[in-house]
Amino acid sequence: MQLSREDLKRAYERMFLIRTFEERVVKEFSAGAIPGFAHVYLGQEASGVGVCFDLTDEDYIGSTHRGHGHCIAKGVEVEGMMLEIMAKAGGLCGGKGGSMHIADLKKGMLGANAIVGGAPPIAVGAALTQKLNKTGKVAVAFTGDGASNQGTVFEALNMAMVLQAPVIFAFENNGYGEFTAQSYACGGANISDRVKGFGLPCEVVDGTDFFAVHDAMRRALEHARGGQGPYALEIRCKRFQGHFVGDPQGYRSPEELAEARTADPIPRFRHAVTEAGLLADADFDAIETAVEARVEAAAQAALAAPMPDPARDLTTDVYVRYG
Amino acid sequence: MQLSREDLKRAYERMFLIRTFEERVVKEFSAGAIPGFAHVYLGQEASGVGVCFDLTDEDYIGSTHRGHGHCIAKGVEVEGMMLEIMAKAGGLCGGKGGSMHIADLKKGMLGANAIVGGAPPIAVGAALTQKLNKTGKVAVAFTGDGASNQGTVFEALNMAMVLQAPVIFAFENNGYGEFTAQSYACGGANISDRVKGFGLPCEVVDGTDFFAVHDAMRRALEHARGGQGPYALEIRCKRFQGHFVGDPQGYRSPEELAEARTADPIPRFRHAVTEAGLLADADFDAIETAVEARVEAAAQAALAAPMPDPARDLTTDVYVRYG
Amino acid sequence: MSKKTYLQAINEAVRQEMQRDPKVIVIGEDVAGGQGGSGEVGAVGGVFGQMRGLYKEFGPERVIDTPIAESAIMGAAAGAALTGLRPIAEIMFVDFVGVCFDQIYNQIAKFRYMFGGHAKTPLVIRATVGAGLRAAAQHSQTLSPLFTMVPGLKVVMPSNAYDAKGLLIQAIRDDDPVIYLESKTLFGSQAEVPDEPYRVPFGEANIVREGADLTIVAFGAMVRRAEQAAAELAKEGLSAEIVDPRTSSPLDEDSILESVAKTGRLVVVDESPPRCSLAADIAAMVADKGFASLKAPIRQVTCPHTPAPFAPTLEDAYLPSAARIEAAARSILERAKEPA
Amino acid sequence: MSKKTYLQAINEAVRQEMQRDPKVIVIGEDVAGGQGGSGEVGAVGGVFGQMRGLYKEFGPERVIDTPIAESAIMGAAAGAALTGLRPIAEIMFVDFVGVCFDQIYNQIAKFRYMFGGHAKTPLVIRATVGAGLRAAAQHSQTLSPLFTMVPGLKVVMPSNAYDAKGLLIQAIRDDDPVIYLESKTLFGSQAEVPDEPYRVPFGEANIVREGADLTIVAFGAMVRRAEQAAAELAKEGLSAEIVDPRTSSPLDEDSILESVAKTGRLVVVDESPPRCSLAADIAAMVADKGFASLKAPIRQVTCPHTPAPFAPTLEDAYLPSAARIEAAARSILERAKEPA
Ligand SMILES: Cc1ncc(C[n+]2csc(CCOP(=O)(O)OP(=O)(O)O)c2C)c(N)n1
Ligand SMILES: Cc1ncc(C[n+]2csc(CCOP(=O)(O)OP(=O)(O)O)c2C)c(N)n1
Ligand SMILES: [Mg+2]
Ligand SMILES: [Mg+2]
Repeated sequence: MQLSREDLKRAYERMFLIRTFEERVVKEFSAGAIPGFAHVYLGQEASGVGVCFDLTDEDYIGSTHRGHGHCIAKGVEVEGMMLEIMAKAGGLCGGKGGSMHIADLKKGMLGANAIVGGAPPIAVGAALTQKLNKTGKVAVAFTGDGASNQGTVFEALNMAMVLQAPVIFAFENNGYGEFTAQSYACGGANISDRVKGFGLPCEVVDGTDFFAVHDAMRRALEHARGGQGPYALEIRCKRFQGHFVGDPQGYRSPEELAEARTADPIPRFRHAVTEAGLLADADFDAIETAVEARVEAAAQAALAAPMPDPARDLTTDVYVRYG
Repeated sequence: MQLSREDLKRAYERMFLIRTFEERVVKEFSAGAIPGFAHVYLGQEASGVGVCFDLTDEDYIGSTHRGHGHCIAKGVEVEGMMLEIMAKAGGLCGGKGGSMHIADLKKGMLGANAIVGGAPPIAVGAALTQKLNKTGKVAVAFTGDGASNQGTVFEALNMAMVLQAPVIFAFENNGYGEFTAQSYACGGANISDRVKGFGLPCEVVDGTDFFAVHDAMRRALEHARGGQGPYALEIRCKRFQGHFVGDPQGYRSPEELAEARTADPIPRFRHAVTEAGLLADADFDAIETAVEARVEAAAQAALAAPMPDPARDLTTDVYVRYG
Repeated sequence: MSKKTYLQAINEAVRQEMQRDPKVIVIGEDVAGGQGGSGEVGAVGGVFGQMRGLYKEFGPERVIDTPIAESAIMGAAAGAALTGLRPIAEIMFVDFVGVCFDQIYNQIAKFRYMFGGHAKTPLVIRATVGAGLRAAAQHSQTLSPLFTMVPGLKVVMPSNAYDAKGLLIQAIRDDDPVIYLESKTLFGSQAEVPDEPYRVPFGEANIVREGADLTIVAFGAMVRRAEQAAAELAKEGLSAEIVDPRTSSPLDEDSILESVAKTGRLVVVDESPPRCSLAADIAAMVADKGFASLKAPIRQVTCPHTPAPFAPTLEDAYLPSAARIEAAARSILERAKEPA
Repeated sequence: MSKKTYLQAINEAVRQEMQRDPKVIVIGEDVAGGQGGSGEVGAVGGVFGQMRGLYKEFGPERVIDTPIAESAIMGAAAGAALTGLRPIAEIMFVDFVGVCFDQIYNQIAKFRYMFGGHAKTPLVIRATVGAGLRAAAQHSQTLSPLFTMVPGLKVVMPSNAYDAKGLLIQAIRDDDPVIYLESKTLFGSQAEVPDEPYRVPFGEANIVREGADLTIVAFGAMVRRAEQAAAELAKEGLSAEIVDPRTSSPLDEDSILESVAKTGRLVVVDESPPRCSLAADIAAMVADKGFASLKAPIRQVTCPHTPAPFAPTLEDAYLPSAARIEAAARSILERAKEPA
């Protein structure tokens, strides 16, 4: 369906913000400014943005270890994200969570999750709250193809179906779980057929096409908000980089890698929209310049910010009140 | 397909042995001679016997909390079983396991399992041994309809498919998981469709008809032994009694209970075989008399036998060698 | 005020809190019972009947029967708590925690810290614990150490009907995740239980019996056994003080240390195997902070380092008995007579 | 004999045992790597490379890559072990045990007892442990108490490359289930490691350093920190004895008690939060069996009762440091000067 010029700009801004942010994460990680592990979302921007585009701050998402893109798509501020990923006291989680636990509950972002398959059951719970309180809101469970083999995910699918919870399962099939191909790890023809076995409708969507993801998500939202229970999407996309920043990826042929990068959702969106004469190159250039400036500023601020102070911060935030 | 008279006798003997054994368990449990919990297999005899009929002692089965019937079907001696269930030192597990952990590895019985969904992953492992050692043997995972919702079971289905392990999943759908109906707890139209989503062939079988179960199992064995990977059966049967001995079953209407009892696999088998003129009533009567005498003797012996001695037995059998 | 059983106390606490606060929900397997069946729905109320009647009073939206899928149950409770509800989730037998431990110890317990204090996860996980029912290795564990070791959880072990109600109401109103362990063998035990709602605070031990010669620390179902042992010792003028901490996390260290400061001797009773147990935890705490007042070795009375056996003869020997507690006490009271 | 890293020692132990015994298999996520991919299969050998090269040498039947499904992995290992193989199953980070704990503690650990001694479950579960990589709350735990508390398991924590190889070979040849905990921060540490296979027996502590004034018990990655602390103390003539038990279950109680009998003072170091920890376990054991020789309180040096934080500043303060071990030691050595 037709989006307004403002919506088109917002969609591009979100996708380009993820792209720019993640490229900066790669740069800063390689420079040693980001501790721990970093799993970036490069190549999957259309998936997260398409899924979250029509969600409000009162709708919830559960994320994965690859959560930066989901955060940005859900409207989390990159400034607080960059601070958190760089382990700074001013970060979204005070530097206690980092990339793998980044969360922003005010924005309906229930957290990245470093346990594969950890989030879907939690999303079911967030959806039960919506059902009980009759808010008409939903919960989305982002889940990878590798995670789609974890028992907790099947339990969540079944539980959502049995309790008719307004959950939308967004399976992001980027072809790999760590260093193993989805074709090896998933029994059955594909993820969507397994999901359908639980009684949920499940659409297979081209995750490199923002419009395809967004349209499918509109149907999913109509279904879930309409009280018809859970819905699922198998979103096929490409992982441009390795599993983590620094992964040599010997398990992928140079041809496959090159081919993957050709399916880039961002130029694809820009091309389609300019072709259709809906936005001009100038519009896109303006967005890109603004986004680049914003990410640059966020990175500079984060680099300069202080880390938490053990004396003050180490043992706080474990309990609301202990005893 | 046509079974020999000896096979028909063996099939009936096994089913009637389960029936007689379980009725005695109910009696002794109610009389206080059996400690703990007892989940009986009454009504499901054709399922266990049909599945295990062509298995050897070198084929393995993983069982459930409702395991007596599986044991007997697999050829485990009822004498050792009765001793174990009555917590006697001479029992199959020295009185340490009881009804919920009864096992006989020499007979390829990997144990009842008091954790719902505990056995299927273990059966996959037993099947991997067969695959690696090229024995041509299989492992069977008995799983209830309620258990079919446990994440571990889905993981086992997927793992078996991915590793092409010779596992046969025998889903015994008796309509209830504890006090909740399968129709409520299982998302999707039925168990078999969920299973098929993982790429396994899955047949729906009438579990009150020994011949139907046995025929389906022959196809399953041909498939698995032929190196074509796992296979599944959804065996529809009736739970004659409550979840455990003593369950008042207010959640089942008198009509449903009465109707369930009409689908009795044992008279059905006897009727079909006599009608076909394959065995005479005298043959059946002889089997029944012998079985009743055997169970009586097993019960008497077990009642008279001593329980284990804490001083000697409490702390043994934890490790092969500690330190 | 009237005599009620531990089971009734639990049921009353949940009912009254559900009446008071619409955000409180119950979720688990057969907490209603009968869903999809041809008979009555809601007659069961859990395998031990702790939730009996709640389905009829509060309906399917607030008393939620689930498939057999503990990870999804715990995850659903976690997500519901993060988004504003106050779930009471059931693990029928605590032994089943192995299939859902991740949601408890990596998710529920850690949200608040991982998210820098920006999350609240107010939920209660109820589970039945303890041996004695001849339920064998996978239905007889207590596992209190498993939860006590996890930062972010609070762990409650009521030893009587009065505490059962007051501690459960506190647990439901608490803004942190609470593990509430119900001793199966105490369900029938009676006590005076006020009809109105009341709270028993966490981290405040109950001095069950005062004494001068020795301190016995015990939790849950072990408290009565400690009382029996104390009664035996009293016959010979040996006076044991019994401390029931009520909650293992937070732990009322002060009450334990004060008692040991008075008696100089300590026996800790724990319904678990010995290694890394609650008995070890408390003994070690006293061996550090209470060392100066110790006159004798600290004895631990626990189950042996084995799974729970099925046979009654073995199970009776498996659990800490009044006799074993008494013997442990004597073994260090003798020392009183030895020259220092 | 040549210098090898802890990582190489692990790899060599598995390779040599697989060469010796065709029943030994490796199963886990990406233990080969590249299955189904367009590139090379078997190049990865586990996220830290512990299994590198094994796939190429032993093939897909014995080096088995699995879907991400730890319960199925552990269950498969359990079933394979029950039926005659000797699986080495990997949990990439020990933190993931929460999704498969049932198979470990209710199944694998209990088969032998539940089945009256008629079952044998010879398998090894390898898992990486410890903080220090800035991997935050769900990738930094050690969880040694979680396994040590379980009857039926043996728990191994190598502190150096020599022990890493010898203990792993023992684990693979052992007829009981063994949890083998690899300290991530030790992978690069080197030692003289014989080229031929050898075993380091379980339950035999290593006296890393002899001393007279104080005993420090430490496991795995904490041993080096204890050594640093001891070196500092030595500068002032305070001599610490360091006991590395190597395995927490079975535990070499005698070596610990002998050392404390000599020194009269004990500090236990543990890479876990304090409650029901291995530090508490050992302190409590000594407060009972070694009480007579104690001259001072038993100190525990552990992580705080919090999840592992992400920020380096916090994580560095989270782990027991040489400085904290030293301070704990001083706090009880001072006592030496006090009047008794
Ligand atoms: C329970 C658990 N098992 C294993 C891991 C290690 N791990 C982290 S990410 C990952 C791959 C996940 O693949 P997928 O779900 O496809 O997500 P993607 O990385 O492709 O976004 C694995 C195995 C983990 N974090 N948690
Ligand atoms: C992990 C786990 N959750 C719950 C239970 C309690 N429980 C024992 S049997 C049972 C019902 C199983 O139903 P089904 O699989 O259909 O087997 P059936 O009893 O019908 O043979 C339940 C919920 C358990 N033993 N283990
Ligand atoms: Mg993927
Ligand atoms: Mg059933």
